[in-house]
Amino acid sequence: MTETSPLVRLTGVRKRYGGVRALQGASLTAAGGEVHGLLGPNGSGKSTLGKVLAGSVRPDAAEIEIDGAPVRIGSPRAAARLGIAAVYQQLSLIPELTVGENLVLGQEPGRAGFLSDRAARRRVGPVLERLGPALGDVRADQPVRELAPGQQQLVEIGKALLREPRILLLDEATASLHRDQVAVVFEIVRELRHAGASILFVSHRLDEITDLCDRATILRSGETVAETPIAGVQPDALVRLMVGDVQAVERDHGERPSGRVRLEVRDLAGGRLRGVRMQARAGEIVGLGGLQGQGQSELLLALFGATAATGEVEVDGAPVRLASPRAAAARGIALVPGDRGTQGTLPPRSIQENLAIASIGRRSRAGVLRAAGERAAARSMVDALAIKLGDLGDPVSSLSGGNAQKVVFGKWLLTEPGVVLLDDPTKGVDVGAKAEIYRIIRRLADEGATVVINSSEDRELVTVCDRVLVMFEGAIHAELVGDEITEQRLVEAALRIGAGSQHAPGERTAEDAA
Amino acid sequence: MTATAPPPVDERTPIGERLGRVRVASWATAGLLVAAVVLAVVLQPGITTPYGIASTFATFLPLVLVAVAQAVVVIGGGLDLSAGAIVALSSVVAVQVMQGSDGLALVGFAAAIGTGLACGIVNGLIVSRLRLQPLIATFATASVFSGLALLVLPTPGGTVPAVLTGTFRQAVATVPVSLLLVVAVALGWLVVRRLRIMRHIRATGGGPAAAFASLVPVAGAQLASYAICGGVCGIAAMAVLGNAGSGDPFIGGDLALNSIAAVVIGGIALRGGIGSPIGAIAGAITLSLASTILFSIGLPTSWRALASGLVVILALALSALGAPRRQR
Amino acid sequence: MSRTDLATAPVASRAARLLRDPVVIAALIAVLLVVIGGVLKPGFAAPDQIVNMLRVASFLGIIAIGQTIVVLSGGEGIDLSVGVTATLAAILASRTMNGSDALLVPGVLLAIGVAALIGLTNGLGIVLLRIPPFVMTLGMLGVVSGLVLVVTGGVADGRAAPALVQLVNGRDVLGVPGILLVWAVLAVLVTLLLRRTTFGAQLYAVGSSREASRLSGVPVGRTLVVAYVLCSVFAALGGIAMVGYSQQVFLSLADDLTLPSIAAVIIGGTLVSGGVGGYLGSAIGAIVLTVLTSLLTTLSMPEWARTVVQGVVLIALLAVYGRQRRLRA
Amino acid sequence: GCSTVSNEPAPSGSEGEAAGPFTIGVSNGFVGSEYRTQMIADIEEAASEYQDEGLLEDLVLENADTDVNGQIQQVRNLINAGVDAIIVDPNSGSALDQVFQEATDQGIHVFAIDQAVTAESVINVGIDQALWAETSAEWLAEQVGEGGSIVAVNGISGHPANEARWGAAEAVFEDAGVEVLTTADGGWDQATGQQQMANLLATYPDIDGVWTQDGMALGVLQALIAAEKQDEIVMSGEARNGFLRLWSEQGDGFESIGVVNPPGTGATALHIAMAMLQGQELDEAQLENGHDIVLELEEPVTSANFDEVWAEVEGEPDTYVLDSVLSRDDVQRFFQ
Ligand SMILES: Nc1ncnc2c1ncn2[C@@H]1O[C@H](COP(=O)(O)OP(=O)(O)OP(=O)(O)O)[C@@H](O)[C@H]1O
Ligand SMILES: Nc1ncnc2c1ncn2[C@@H]1O[C@H](COP(=O)(O)OP(=O)(O)OP(=O)(O)O)[C@@H](O)[C@H]1O
Ligand SMILES: [Mg+2]
Ligand SMILES: [Mg+2]
Repeated sequence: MTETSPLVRLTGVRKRYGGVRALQGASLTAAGGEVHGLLGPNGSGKSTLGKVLAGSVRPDAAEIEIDGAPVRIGSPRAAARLGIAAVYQQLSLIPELTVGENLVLGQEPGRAGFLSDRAARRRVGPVLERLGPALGDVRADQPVRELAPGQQQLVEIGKALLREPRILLLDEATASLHRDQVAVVFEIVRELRHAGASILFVSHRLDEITDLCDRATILRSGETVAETPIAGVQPDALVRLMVGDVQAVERDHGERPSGRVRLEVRDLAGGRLRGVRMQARAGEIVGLGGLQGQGQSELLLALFGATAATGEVEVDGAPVRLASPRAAAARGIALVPGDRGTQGTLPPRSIQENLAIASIGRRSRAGVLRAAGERAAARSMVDALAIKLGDLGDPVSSLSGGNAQKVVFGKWLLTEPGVVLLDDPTKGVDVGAKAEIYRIIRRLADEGATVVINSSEDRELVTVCDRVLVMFEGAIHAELVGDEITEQRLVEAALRIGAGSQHAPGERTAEDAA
Repeated sequence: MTATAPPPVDERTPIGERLGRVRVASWATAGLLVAAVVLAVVLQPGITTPYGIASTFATFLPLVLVAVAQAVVVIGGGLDLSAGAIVALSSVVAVQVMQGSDGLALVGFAAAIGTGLACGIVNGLIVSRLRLQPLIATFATASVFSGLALLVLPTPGGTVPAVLTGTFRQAVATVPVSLLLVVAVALGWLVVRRLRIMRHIRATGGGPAAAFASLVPVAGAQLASYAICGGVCGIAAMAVLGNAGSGDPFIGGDLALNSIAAVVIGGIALRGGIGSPIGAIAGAITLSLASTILFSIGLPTSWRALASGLVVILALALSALGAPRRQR
Repeated sequence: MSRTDLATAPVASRAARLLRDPVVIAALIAVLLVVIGGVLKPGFAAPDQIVNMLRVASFLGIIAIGQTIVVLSGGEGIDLSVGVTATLAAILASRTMNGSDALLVPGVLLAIGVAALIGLTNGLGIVLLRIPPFVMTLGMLGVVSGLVLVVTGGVADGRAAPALVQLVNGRDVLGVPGILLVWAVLAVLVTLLLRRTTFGAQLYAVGSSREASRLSGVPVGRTLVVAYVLCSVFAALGGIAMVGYSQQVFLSLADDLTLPSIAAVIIGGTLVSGGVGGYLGSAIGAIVLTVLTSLLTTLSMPEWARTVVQGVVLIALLAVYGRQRRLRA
Repeated sequence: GCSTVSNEPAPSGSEGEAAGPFTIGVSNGFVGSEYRTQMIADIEEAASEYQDEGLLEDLVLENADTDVNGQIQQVRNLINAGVDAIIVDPNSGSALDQVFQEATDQGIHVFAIDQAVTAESVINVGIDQALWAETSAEWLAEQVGEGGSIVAVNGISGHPANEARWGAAEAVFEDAGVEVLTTADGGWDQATGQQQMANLLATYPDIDGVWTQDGMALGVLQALIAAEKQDEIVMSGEARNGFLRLWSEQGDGFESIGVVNPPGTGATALHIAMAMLQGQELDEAQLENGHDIVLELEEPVTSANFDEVWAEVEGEPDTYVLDSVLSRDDVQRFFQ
């Protein structure tokens, strides 16, 4: 270690939200020219610590030094003056403004209080160009709301880059990005590191951590429990530091499920979907693979009646009308949606209510609820899924990401569904909770349910699926079964189809018949 | 990979493409405006005479101004139910200051704008610093402002300098001043929209939390939006005085709700972040013409209010339907 | 320091939490206002005057039931047409009963039926046409006040049935007016409706997040429509109660109760963003507003000062706890 | 160059007035009251005579709830519609002066009813509000006697009619040595008046009388009855059927006064307008302040004539306001 002081030093950071102690004396030290991983299970305080540094959370106590000098960071603007830029876990884009306007938001060039469009264009040009390979065909004057989630995430990153930060916080900024997009971001981060910046990197994807980070700080329950260099440390060791001993979920394909056909889909079209045909059996876990944005989420939403689509869907041999989620739920279909915050939970309502809402009809007579029944049902799910919570009456927004996700699972388990649709169910979930969620998925299948799962992580598909359908441009173009499912094969399948896109897609027939 | 062409950031978007992206709301707003103008002219030929044009625009000007003021607040994600009370207070202050003297007209103008600005700043501070819900906060301040108006001018009266009322009724080379003023308001907006603070106001309306995280001075933007609204209401107060020729503490009771209706007809979403005061001007004119049209078709009086309610709800529905929806 | 003390002392912390509960604060403020009034003008805190203020608060309180439901339903839920709906209902009811007890029930049913249609229109406009509630109900405000003129031809005739008058103005139930009992029963029923029925659970769900509710199989559209129908129906009941008070109906009977009904809901701690709150707070909010108006009447202040004080007090009330979340947490 | 924009005065405007048939416009900025409804109905009835005779081509009504600004638009609409005279119940006593000026500049006769306006080109037609108030105030002062104490339930503070009335009444009470404990605004609204009175009764238990204005007397009486004080506390009343009915139901101990503020002034103004359009000139000597036609008060309703009056109007609905309209011949006395 040299004598020079580190670029960032946070010590004794404390923050309480009501009764929740988000941080209790956490610390972090990062040098310039370093990518510093910030690891820890869900709810360990990573985001809160990052927000304290970025000025958007007021800590109850904290000592912050930048370049060895103690500072107070009273607001995001104060942080910006210190050269700190942040990409938060939650996007902070204004949907109505254009990509260009969002990029320069809060730092619009201009004179005497007036904006200069030309100067703004000059500033955003290089950033868009830099992100171009990942961003694809996005123009500066396009409203941000027209962009896909991954593209929006990249704009958010661009916004931070535009500030030419000395200290950059990336809080799960890669969670909604696909492999090739991540590669572009990593390249940029490495350049920043080379230029002497310090990058704080939060991710639940261990391979990203080992790939990119130089050192890492590990948080548990709001406290810093370790600081370690990354090179030479086994991933298992990192996991143990984070969550203690996790019983890794092993891939277990066993025999092919041979239950009867439970879900039958023919010519499903609408939105991005262009004629999906598939079948799934009781007890089977079917994955949806392919490049991101090929219609996987749309397929799940359409099967759940949440978006308009045409085609035939049968459950247990009887046709299903894709009228509404309500109708789908009545037929024993459940969907754990991709965006937990806006689609999965009722943030201000209690955990109990969130667990109960989908199965409410089962516990009521003539519209009157049985309160005791509801509590018991919620309790049973908390126990079955090992949800960590203070009180069933606490708002669901007080839970960490992984536990909130389990609540969404629990809500649907209470309906005893026959077909379970999962859209990226472990996005932003820590390794420990992830393993539990995999076990839940397995158990569901073992109990006879059909599970269809979309994931942004290939490893997830490898771990849990009996069969993977690879999607391309709204249709199913390849199928991997049993031991064929490897990360390598998944990537190949996705790319091979992608490369072959010059051919009329109609030439390829669906190879999905079981 | 790097073969992907860089986005065409340095070029201006082709005009055709821009037109293609004009929002439906603009078409709904424009369609309503055109329909209203045509109907009004056909049914009430009197309004095409020089006096008709001058008096029509003179009548519209206060609502046009308040609608523009309201639009700024609404775009910023707020709402100002006190706009009418601000107009009343500013107008009575101006009347008291001017005392009917031509020489004091400019001072009166400054007093009206100053009063409006002060009211706007009070609203802005309450909403941005006390963080009260705008609807109810401005309902409360409306009560305060109208009480103060009653204090400043306990009973209607006082005269407005002749230079004001006179100018308001004049024409410059056959174009009525009132029409010129409406055009000036629109042109004024074209300048104001270039202000950085307007971008911040729009961003705040589009998503306060996101804007705050993006280093937008959210509280400042909210404060500014209410302050601008108040200041413009002060100008509207002078237009009201130009019309009225005298002060009245109860003037402008309908302005707040009418301005909100005008804003919606103008394609501005009440949830903020979307739209332009130009739409609000169109909305204000449409709304004002609607009452002229209903008057001209000669419905029995007891049906007039119902018809007017139906017309307004229809116009609101059309505009709201046409307005872009924020996707969640 | 004091924070940790609170955390370690459960009793103190429970008390502290209670003191942060908007309902409790509103109730304390109501009591405080009565006490202030009583000190300044002895008659103000007399039982008779308290009963009298509660009686007047009941009209607003009943209308605020519906407003609470609509605000809870989220999506910027609000009903600006409750005042005129109450007036129209009062006019229809009193015209039908026209001073006869026998026609009381038909009058009430007719009023409720028409109000339900108004609410249904509001709800369908909001759900099917996706018109924002503020705009839809602002338009409806115009339409219903037009309807009032069409129905009455500008002359609202008809009188309240004696039984209705007795219910509101009499003091038959343990010395208090029957309308207070009715209000209390309605308050209990509504609270049960919100907390113990599927409708209530779904209403809170829809108010918290439309999308998550839809994806949880909640009938979002139906819940919203029912919310707006209920709102108009309670407005009608409030209007009918008010004719019992004034005995004769007139064209602008309850028009001015709209904004106070919203204020009552917000003072009562229901979040404007929806999904959080309850009726008890709104009921206390209605009482606070009524007591405040009465207090300002009885203090000999010039009218301008009353108006100013009314506004300032409302802001102060809301500033105590009605503040929105901080952006910097 | 600048020029004031105005239409040429209509040919029928200044000279040769006898041309006809004429068009008369009515602007009423408030429809939420039965008083205004009756006023409009009276005007329509009077107009129908002239229409039958072919003297009046059209009666154009601008009748809607609106603010001052909206009423300015109403008047401008009437001007643009080419009317020959405008009868207006103004929302403001002064803030419509400019638009009235625009009308009279174009040769349109303007008549203000119910509420006098300051524009000198406008003919105000109506009762003397101060006298109206004095009449009931004097009666009340006599009832409570010197040293008595009263409260007042007024209309809307700052509203000109309210100020004129209360100013006059207050002076009467002062002269008579009656103490006014407080005033409250009832907004000319029955239910509000009732609530305010209930509040006042609670905090001023020892009052001898209540002075109130029309529209609220019924509410005040109901509050008194609810407190069972209708026989102890004297109140000034109103000449409306709802109040008179309740009065008729009270025992002999109850006394009150109802001074008539007739909605029929609108119809009276129409007769005057028609006469002027037909070329008659007003007699300056009959005008007060140069432009006010002051109508005499009708005999107030008191215990002395109550039975007689009540017998006459009993059949009307509760919202009926005791009325009087001058006839075509009656108005001749204002002309040369
Ligand atoms: N605004 C808030 N209100 C209440 N509690 C909160 C709030 N924000 C965070 N918390 C709580 O603080 C704790 C730390 O949360 P934080 O978001 O920092 O965790 P994290 O490590 O980023 O988790 P994840 O990996 O799930 O993103 C959690 O228990 C969380 O529930
Ligand atoms: N809800 C909000 N709406 C708008 N701006 C906000 C909000 N919350 C915070 N801000 C911005 O962040 C700044 C700091 O907020 P904060 O609430 O911490 O200030 P404060 O002065 O401590 O307020 P208070 O004393 O009311 O708690 C504010 O001045 C404002 O610029
Ligand atoms: Mg986090
Ligand atoms: Mg603070």
